[in-house]
Amino acid sequence: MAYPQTAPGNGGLIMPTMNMIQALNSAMDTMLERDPNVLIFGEDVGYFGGVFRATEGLQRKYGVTRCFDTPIGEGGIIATAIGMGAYGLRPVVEIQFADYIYPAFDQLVSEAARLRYRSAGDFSAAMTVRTPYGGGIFGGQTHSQSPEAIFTHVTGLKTVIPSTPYDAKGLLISAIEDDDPVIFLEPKRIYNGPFNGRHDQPVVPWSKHPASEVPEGYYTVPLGRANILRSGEQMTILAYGTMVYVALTAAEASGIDAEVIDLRTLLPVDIDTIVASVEKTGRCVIIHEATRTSGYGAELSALVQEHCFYHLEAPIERVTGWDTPYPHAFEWEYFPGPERVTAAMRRVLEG
Amino acid sequence: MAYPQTAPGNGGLIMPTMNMIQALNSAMDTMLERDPNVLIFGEDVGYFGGVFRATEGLQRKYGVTRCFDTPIGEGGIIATAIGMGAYGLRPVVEIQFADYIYPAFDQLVSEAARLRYRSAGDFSAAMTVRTPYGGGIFGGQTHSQSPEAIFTHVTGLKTVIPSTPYDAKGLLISAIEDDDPVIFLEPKRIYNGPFNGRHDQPVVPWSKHPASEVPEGYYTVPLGRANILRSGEQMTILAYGTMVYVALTAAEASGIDAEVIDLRTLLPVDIDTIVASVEKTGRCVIIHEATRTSGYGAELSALVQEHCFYHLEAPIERVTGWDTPYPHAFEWEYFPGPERVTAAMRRVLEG
Amino acid sequence: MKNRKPLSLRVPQPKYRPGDSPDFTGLVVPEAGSVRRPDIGVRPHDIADLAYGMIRVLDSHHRAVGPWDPKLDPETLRRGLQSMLLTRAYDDRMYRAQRQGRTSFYMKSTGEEAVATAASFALERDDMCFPSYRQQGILIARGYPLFKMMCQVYSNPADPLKGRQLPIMYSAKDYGFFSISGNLGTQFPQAVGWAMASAYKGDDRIAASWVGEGTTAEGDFHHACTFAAVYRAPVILNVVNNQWAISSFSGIAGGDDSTFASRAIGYGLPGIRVDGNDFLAVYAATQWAAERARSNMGATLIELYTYRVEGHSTSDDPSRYRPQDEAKAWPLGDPIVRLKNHLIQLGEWDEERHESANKDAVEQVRASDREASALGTLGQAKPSIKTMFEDVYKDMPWHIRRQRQEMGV
Amino acid sequence: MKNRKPLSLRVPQPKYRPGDSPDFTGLVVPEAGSVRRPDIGVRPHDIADLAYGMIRVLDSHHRAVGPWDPKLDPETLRRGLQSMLLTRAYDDRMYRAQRQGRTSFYMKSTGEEAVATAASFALERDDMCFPSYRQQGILIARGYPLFKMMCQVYSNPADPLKGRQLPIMYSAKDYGFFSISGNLGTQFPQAVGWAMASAYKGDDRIAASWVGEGTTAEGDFHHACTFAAVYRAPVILNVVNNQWAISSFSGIAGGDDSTFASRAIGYGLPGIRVDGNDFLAVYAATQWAAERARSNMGATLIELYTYRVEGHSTSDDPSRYRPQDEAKAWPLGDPIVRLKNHLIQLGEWDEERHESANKDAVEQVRASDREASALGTLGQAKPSIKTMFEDVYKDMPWHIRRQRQEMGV
Ligand SMILES: Cc1ncc(C[n+]2csc(CCOP(=O)(O)OP(=O)(O)O)c2C)c(N)n1
Ligand SMILES: Cc1ncc(C[n+]2csc(CCOP(=O)(O)OP(=O)(O)O)c2C)c(N)n1
Ligand SMILES: [Mg+2]
Ligand SMILES: [Mg+2]
Repeated sequence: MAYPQTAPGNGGLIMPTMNMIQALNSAMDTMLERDPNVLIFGEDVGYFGGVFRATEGLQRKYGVTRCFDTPIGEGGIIATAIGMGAYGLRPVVEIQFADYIYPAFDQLVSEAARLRYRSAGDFSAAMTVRTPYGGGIFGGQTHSQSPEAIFTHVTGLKTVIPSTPYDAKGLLISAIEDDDPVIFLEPKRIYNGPFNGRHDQPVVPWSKHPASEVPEGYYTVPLGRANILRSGEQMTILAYGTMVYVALTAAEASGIDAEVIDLRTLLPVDIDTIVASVEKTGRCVIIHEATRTSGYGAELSALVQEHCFYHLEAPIERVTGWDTPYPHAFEWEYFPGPERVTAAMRRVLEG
Repeated sequence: MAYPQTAPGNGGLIMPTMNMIQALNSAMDTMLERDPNVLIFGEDVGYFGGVFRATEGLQRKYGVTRCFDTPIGEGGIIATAIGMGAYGLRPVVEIQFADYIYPAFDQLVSEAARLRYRSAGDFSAAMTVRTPYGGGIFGGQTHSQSPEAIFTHVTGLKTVIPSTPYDAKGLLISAIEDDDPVIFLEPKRIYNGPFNGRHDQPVVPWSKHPASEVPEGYYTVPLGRANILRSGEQMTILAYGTMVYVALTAAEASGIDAEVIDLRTLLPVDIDTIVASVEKTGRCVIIHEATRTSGYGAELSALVQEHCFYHLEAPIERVTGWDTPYPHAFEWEYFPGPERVTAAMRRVLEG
Repeated sequence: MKNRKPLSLRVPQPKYRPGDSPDFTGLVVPEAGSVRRPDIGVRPHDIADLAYGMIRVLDSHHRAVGPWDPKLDPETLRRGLQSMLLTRAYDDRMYRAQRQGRTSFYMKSTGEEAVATAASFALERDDMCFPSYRQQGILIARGYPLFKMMCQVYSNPADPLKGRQLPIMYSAKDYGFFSISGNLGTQFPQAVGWAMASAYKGDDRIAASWVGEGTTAEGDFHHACTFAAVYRAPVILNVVNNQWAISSFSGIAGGDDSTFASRAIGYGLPGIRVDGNDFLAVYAATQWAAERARSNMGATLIELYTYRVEGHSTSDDPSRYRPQDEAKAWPLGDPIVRLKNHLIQLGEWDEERHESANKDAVEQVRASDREASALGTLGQAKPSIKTMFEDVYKDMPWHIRRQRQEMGV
Repeated sequence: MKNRKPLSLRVPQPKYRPGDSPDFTGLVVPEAGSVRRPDIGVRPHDIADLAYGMIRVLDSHHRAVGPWDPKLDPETLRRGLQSMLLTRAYDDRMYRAQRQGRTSFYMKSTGEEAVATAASFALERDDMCFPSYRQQGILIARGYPLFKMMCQVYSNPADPLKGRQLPIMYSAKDYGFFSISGNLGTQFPQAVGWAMASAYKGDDRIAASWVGEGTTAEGDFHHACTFAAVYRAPVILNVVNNQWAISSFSGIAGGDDSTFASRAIGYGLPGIRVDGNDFLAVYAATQWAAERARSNMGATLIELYTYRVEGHSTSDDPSRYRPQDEAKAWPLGDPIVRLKNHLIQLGEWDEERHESANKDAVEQVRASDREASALGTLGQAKPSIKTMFEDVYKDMPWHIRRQRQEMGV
């Protein structure tokens, strides 16, 4: 297991325990403190501190012009962030749910992602778009979607998904410091604790998990680097966000010696880590919550196949959300839990 | 070659020759005539007949309420079409360039695609969204994009791409009659004639091509069925739109006995035809103009790999647009022409 | 040249936050009856003042006064009152159901019942409504079975939406109630499209839609107004200004700088501002707008000035961002109390009848709940799993069929 | 009940189509000097009339009259005139270059030169402009080298945008000219964001943006107005109403029902309507709005009433949808001719000087074109192929590097 990843030079200090929300809050706090060009805005993020409380206390601490509410117009939020980025600021905006990022799609695709290229570097717009995504909270179809694949198809954007408080803070700081626009998708189901899809079992808080030890101050987790959470010899499981816990649980439950890789950054993806693993194991299962067809699993499958064809001993399997909207009452039938992953692992092993 | 596909029961009548624009116009004309619930709107489609002239003459023939101009608000165009669809009409709307469909993305994804499901069939919105896509016309990055992949990730939408006048008309009529929302992407580079990427060769008009024989009246080409344009034994090439001509040319030029499949419908894709072909040939090249990462080629690659793993003798290759915006001056460096396809075919053959 | 003073960023702030004592005496509330009632044929440009005034019918003595008095018969008023009571009782019960863990989520319309109810009374039964999540009152006013609403809230086997939607996101075509979306504002231009379709067909039905004041900031609001104006669509566009959008006060939506009704002016649409807690005013304004629409004069934008008495939803805690007693200080009162007092003033109602009407409403809700709960609440029982794969498309394509098979259902 | 008359759909139609004789005598054009000039501190609500009037300074005797006369010195006027002449000469030459196959596409601003030029003169050099594709006049007024503009149009090796953009989609940060987008309207709310950033930093620079009247229908227009109003952003939002959006007349954008300036009213922004072919009026209105912005009073929406004399672009043929002589019938004249006449009336210019200034402009353009063409036109020479893979991200990620390698560059 790659946990805990203590901060470099931490030298054995006892670190505070944070859940993912607190870690994200701490990242923004750190960056507001360090860089006067960082500012935060979005629906309800100001006085209230956000519907998931990620920006709690930041307006009080830094004032209303550094953390404020916006009108309910996601297109306007992203557009003004682009203008600010072009000015030289580093806006960090929250889209209340990833499901509500679509009204801003044109500004993201045609503008944020293209500005540097089309102006040959004359203009660029550093910005981070934070947004909670994914299911597992009975949010129904418009509070549960996983739209990551479409962002990975938009060249010019980076797409990042953390899976622990430690990574969440370190990756968010990297995203804020990055000079390109970053879509930072937060797996909302694991804001308060890791979740492996065993919804009938008691909830585990982050404090029980080593990766909840989060340094107070500044540190980064680099973009573009995956994390091998469990090494194994029999197959490779590629996952990100909430799904890494499903993967780990399936690996344990199945008794199959699987290597579990948390991608952390989807674009640019850490191809070397993926290829090294699949070349070793010869088998690969890819899991995500998003609908299957043209999901990010398709790209991963294509990449693995292209890079590791001669090492593959069985078809790569995708375990994903079904190609339906996320149905309220069928939360657990929809959510790709450890049983579905285990079944796929067995097929891949036998294949 | 699967051309010509004469209409059933045509009985040897001489048919008019149409280019793709004329065929699309004829499809709309036919449907306006047959069904009073069909109406057409979009930017400049009314009096002027559309910037590509696809709706020419329709306002004059059917009156201003059946074919009219709209404000420049793609979100409003799709939203009003949804409302009309919910009422019971069959709107056919034009988005002037596929690059401009993004402002309407939320209405397409969250509304058109979801309405039937979320209302359990209480409401639905039949509608067809026609839009010219793809490069090859020196249109620069905002008149050349190929956004098909993102629509295939949106469950609830169908995505259709014709490659000949005959198919364009037959598929458009099927799309209009379909009770689900259909994204109908028109490869603008081949509006006036097939194009194989050999930009230095004289332009060939449709009239020289058998599939420009288009019946005057009503006929359909079913959605969800691919067309084998060239049968072959050594490998399978999956393509759609303009790229089918690149594929055919590469097949001829390379001397490799490739089977060329024109998918025609991307979602739902004709999996049986694909699988039968790859099981026969054991090799597969996928081509599209869109940027590579998370393009529709990724899904095709994943599907082929999943279905035909044990038949594959070499890695599946993707030949695609680069992961950059479409650069104005580099039209032919960007466009995946026959040389790149041929090179990939050789690699796949040797692989 | 470069001797210019520094710029500064303005971020609007509400007057009161938790701990403050709210005081609305500064709020300009025009006298009931003081706003003129123009002919429906009026040029929108000539009634810009109506976007800044406030149409009110019920005066402080509970009388109906002025040109906007719709002169409804007492029986209609009583039915309106009962419908609002039923809505409130329904909200209370469903809210409690969520608190009891019987469903995942709920949203009340408490204090805003007149908005949906009076409009429903003023519209024809076959006009199509495109509501937000806070107009459940429309379904109730139109007599949709509470039982079915509850089954939807519980996602139980009798849920007409087959367990697919978040509670409160009803859909009832037969009752002229369009499927609610989770994405704010999308229904506004859809309503315009529906109205255009009705006009295209030479039909006589009109459409109406509702968004919150916060939602007016979405591009969809603008698309709706633009398309409605250009095609003179027979639609009523309602903005429910209940002062809050979750934790954001109306100033964050631009409410400090102008009224929401005034947004209409730039499109050449009539924009009228109405006391949203005054059943008669809402009825009269809706009626006026409906007549215009039916006479091919096009759309009207109505701002309904009201107050969100409860939290945004069961996920919200308003005490974190506004004074606890703000609702009580709100000067426009409670729509139910105001209509009740009017009926009493007319001699057509009394406290006893009110008490018993309220009991009836509560009892009706309770009975329906018993019936619905008996079929299961969230997590206890649900529609058959295989239905989860249906209705994505009209006909199930191969890939979804195979996924269903993969699931073994 | 069901005895209602059928609805019908209105689709706005322009007055004249090919073959008709255009007649604008019905068009209400207020007298020059007749519109009041309020103090910049005025409440936007109190100047709603300015959204329906038209600020004009040059009267029919070519005199500058009324309160909006910016009283510019003759030297400035001459520079303005020269700048407009240069813009027109540039447009003519580039249009011809496209016709000669030397580039793929071009868009002229003929007849609208005052819009960009006068605004540039009224703004500070370091204010940031977020233009549409029809404000090339800004670059020219600010002295950006024609040579570089042409290299961009030709996508040649000296193209500052490295052959990546369609001709006319310039970008020049050092000249306060934001990168033009192919997607309409996106720059409007971006300008608001830039202005908010400037205010956030206590800077003193303001932003200005331009969209066509057709583009006002995009959601982005609404986002821009909403955010500008809420945060009181120091930005000038210009709507260039040149009557046509490709083939659609302004009524399709809602122009038959209200003015575009009046769109401002509902946001509580000042909306002012200006004769866009009157250099002095455009200058004065921009100056007024800039002063407001710099005084932390926020945004202004300016409608510039003008006429698109030429086709939409080189891909367009306007004779298919409007009368060929409509431009000639247009009552607001030609901005160059009007400023020239004013200077002559002042005794500061004459036909000969004009003729020679025009020759100078044409010669300057020709010389630059020779220089630019010498480096290649589209298809003849272009930037190095490997640059095509650069600047997608600040640092090239592995997958793009591999694609570059795959291409062998
Ligand atoms: C596109 C979109 N953005 C954000 C949200 C999250 N959200 C749900 S309700 C709400 C507040 C809406 O306020 P308002 O329009 O005033 O309506 P009210 O709740 O007051 O009735 C927000 C921000 C959403 N559902 N959809
Ligand atoms: C989002 C988007 N939709 C459509 C287009 C296609 N288009 C380019 S220019 C134009 C007309 C714009 O008219 P207007 O805003 O009046 O500006 P003008 O050309 O008159 O200066 C259209 C529809 C586009 N570029 N972007
Ligand atoms: Mg509200
Ligand atoms: Mg225009």
